[in-house]
Amino acid sequence: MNLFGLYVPGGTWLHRLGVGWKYLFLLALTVPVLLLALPWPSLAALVVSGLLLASTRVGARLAFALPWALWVLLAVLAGYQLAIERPDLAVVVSANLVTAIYASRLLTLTTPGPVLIDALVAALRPFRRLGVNPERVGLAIAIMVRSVPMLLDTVAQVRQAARARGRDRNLFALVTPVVVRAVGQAQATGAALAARGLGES
Amino acid sequence: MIRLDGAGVTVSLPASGQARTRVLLHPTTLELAERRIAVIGANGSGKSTLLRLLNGLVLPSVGQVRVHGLDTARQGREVRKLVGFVFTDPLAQLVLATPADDVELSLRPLVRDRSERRAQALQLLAGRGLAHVADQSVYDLSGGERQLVALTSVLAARPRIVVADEPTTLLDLRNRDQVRDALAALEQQVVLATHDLDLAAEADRVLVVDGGRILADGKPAEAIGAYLRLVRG
Amino acid sequence: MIRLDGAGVTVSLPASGQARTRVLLHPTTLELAERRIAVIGANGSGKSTLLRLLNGLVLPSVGQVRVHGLDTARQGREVRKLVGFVFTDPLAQLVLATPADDVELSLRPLVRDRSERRAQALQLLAGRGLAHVADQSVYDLSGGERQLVALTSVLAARPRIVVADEPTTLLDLRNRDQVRDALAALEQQVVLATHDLDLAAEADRVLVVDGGRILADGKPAEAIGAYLRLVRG
Amino acid sequence: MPANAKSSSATDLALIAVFAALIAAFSLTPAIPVGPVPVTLQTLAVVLAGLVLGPWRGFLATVLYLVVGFAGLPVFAGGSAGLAVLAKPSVGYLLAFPFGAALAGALAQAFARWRGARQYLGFFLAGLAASLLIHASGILGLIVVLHLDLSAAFLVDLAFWPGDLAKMFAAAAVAVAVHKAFPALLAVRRLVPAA
Ligand SMILES: Nc1ncnc2c1ncn2[C@@H]1O[C@H](COP(=O)(O)OP(=O)(O)OP(=O)(O)O)[C@@H](O)[C@H]1O
Ligand SMILES: Nc1ncnc2c1ncn2[C@@H]1O[C@H](COP(=O)(O)OP(=O)(O)OP(=O)(O)O)[C@@H](O)[C@H]1O
Ligand SMILES: O=C(O)CCCC[C@@H]1SC[C@@H]2NC(=O)N[C@@H]21
Ligand SMILES: [Mg+2]
Ligand SMILES: [Mg+2]
Repeated sequence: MNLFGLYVPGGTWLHRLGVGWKYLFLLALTVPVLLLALPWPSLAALVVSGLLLASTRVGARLAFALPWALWVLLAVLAGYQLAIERPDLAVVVSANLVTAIYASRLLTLTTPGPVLIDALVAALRPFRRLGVNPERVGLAIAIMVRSVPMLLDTVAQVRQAARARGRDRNLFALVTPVVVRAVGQAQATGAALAARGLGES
Repeated sequence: MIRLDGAGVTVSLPASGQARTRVLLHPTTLELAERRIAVIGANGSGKSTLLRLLNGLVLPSVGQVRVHGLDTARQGREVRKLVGFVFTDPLAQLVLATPADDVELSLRPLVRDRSERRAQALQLLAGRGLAHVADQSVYDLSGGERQLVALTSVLAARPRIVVADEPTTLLDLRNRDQVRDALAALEQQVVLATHDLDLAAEADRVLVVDGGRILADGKPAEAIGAYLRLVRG
Repeated sequence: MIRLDGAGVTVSLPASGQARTRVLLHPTTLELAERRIAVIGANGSGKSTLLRLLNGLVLPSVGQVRVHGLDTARQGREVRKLVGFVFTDPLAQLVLATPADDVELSLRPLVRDRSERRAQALQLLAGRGLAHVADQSVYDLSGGERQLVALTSVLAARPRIVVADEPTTLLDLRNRDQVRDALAALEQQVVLATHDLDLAAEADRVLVVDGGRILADGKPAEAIGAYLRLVRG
Repeated sequence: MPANAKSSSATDLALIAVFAALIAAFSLTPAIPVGPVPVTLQTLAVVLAGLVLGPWRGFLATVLYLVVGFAGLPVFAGGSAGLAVLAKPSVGYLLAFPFGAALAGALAQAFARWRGARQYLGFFLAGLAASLLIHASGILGLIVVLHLDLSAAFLVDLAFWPGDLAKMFAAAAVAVAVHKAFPALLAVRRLVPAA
């Protein structure tokens, strides 16, 4: 599992656009239509996000494919709204949902993970006065990103150990050692950070 | 009795993403019948992979591994009842938070009654001089105590073969002797991987693994000699 | 120059819950000035506790620890800049996912400019023959490589003293030699804990710890002799 | 590490980061898409963050998880990401996570001194309270985003209850075991005597 695995390299204008602008697009496409709840604006936002996504040239499947479960969901939701005689809401809800998915893809498909994190840390700078330390947050994110594969590795090891003892069907017996080891690992990492003079406020 | 046969047992990692297919164990045919078998070799040579084949934690990509006639691929659960596995890192192996709880977990399939189970667990721990830490957190044990607890848990399930992956690293001389004696005293067949050449020298048979191949296989003196020549040139 | 003084440095665990107060290090006075110092002793004897005192990861309950005149309790951050600490398990020590990132992390307080930092990190790795793994996941490195990366990260912060807690366990002979040579080549003062008596024998001074007390302290031959008598009776 | 080792802010930072990772890992594992909002192990991890780390660190771990997800790393259920999740039906659940963790943590701290079955019960109740909070907020989100009426939203939410109840039983048991292994985690912090 790779947290940075979504990015599709490319040279289109959206790939080059600053992260801040992409966030603005994202919000502009999703929030107003949520508040307005009118069919035409919702459809317009869907079309615009679709066009923008097409302009990234990441390939139709990656860009537009929706999981089958979502189609079922859309059908049920639309059915419900039609049943209570609100066809306008059927359109609004379905369109907004798909817009939200496409809008987030605009960001994640065209921006490498490390760039996202740098942008986030930069965005935190104004909050320094409120006691937020962007450097520490950046370090925490780096440790978090590194810990996800580590935890999945622990899960695999623990499952092996449990299987070796024939006890692999018990959720509690699987989750407990993962969490216990996560805490042990975190304490070791904390000591290692402190020993290197890092991460102390 | 353990057999690696078919056309020779091979373990390979399938290509995934950018990574290409990688062979962790090249075609190998083996019959392990001696009572004490040691596996030695450099870091990353394939010792752990070989050991994990023996209880079906790793499955052959080609060929078959049979333990007392059972196929590890098809009868994994039964094989794992026969084969107890001691991991290098006892913390990865200890499932519950205290030694008593952990040994009890191993006894569950064997002993129905709860208080009887607890009593047996405490008795087994006491037998290894661990009574005083039975209810302490495994995180507060020293390395040696952890390793002994792990061994106790594995033996509690009464396996017929014990496989141990570097069971004496992190241990001081006394604890190393203790784990070594504990392993030596077992009536079961023991297969262990180790970097401790003194420990390997006590085996009946030593396998030297290098780059996923059995490089030498025989009496301890010859095999260890071959390993030293390999490493120190 | 490291001093444990005051009325003698003591480390004790406060009573918590049912557990009573426990002394991990009994009153100890020490002056560590030699260039190569080894600490040996049984599992749980207090080696790691003693080492962690030296950079303020453990604070004395009584007495003071001074490193080049700085008090570890009151000037912890400054002390940790002087003292580099190499942990047993390199995976616990490497905070970030690739060698280059991790070494860069150590350089952060020293080198402001980002690309300059990257360049220096790569150069330091290259200096230990690790250039080719700089951007690989630390999970894909061999044990010896991991241990060397950890050492490189620690040295990148330019400490004046290097403290290492069992830096060669888990390693094969070749990797052990490699880490040993790397430690031997350092100009800094080195204090290390180890179960490897050959490694201890190379030190200028050896401390034997037992049950939280310094049992012997002197030239390697005598001290190691005392330890062997203790363990093997 | 001895208990009087400097329980430093570096360790707090690492604990927060690792639990944020744990929530991410549990969000990614089995996302079963039933209905508008997927069934995940997220609530198990969120409540555990509170029960294990206490209110403040539990809250921060969950906030870190959300912030990283908002920034665009695929850590939400089914690997989705970005601020656009604010427009998704699960938004109410998601935004309540930090407060759920904090609530569970605050109650757990109160029960931490209890032992055995009483501690288990206390942790279970703490998890239950957190779940109620998360579900209430989740219902609100369903109403806003999907324009459901209260009863319809309630029915959708009801589908999660059996699973979430089971998760709270598991969370309490796991938390008891973790505190057995690390008795000092929820203890009220004392200053280490300097000399
Ligand atoms: N799941 C896996 N994915 C990728 N590579 C793996 C996996 N498991 C093992 N390997 C690789 O297989 C090779 C053999 O590993 P193995 O763990 O068997 O070595 P070892 O001899 O036990 O080494 P050590 O002495 O360090 O324990 C190594 O190169 C290792 O990186
Ligand atoms: N967090 C803790 N809580 C309680 N006791 C602890 C804790 N950490 C260490 N101890 C105890 O302190 C004593 C000294 O431990 P220390 O880690 O210093 O030993 P060591 O000599 O380094 O042993 P090893 O060779 O196994 O690494 C041991 O009895 C150990 O059980
Ligand atoms: O999109 C997300 O990441 C949020 C998913 C929220 C899932 C909620 S949490 C409470 C309830 N229980 C579940 O198993 N799923 C929902
Ligand atoms: Mg191995
Ligand atoms: Mg130690």
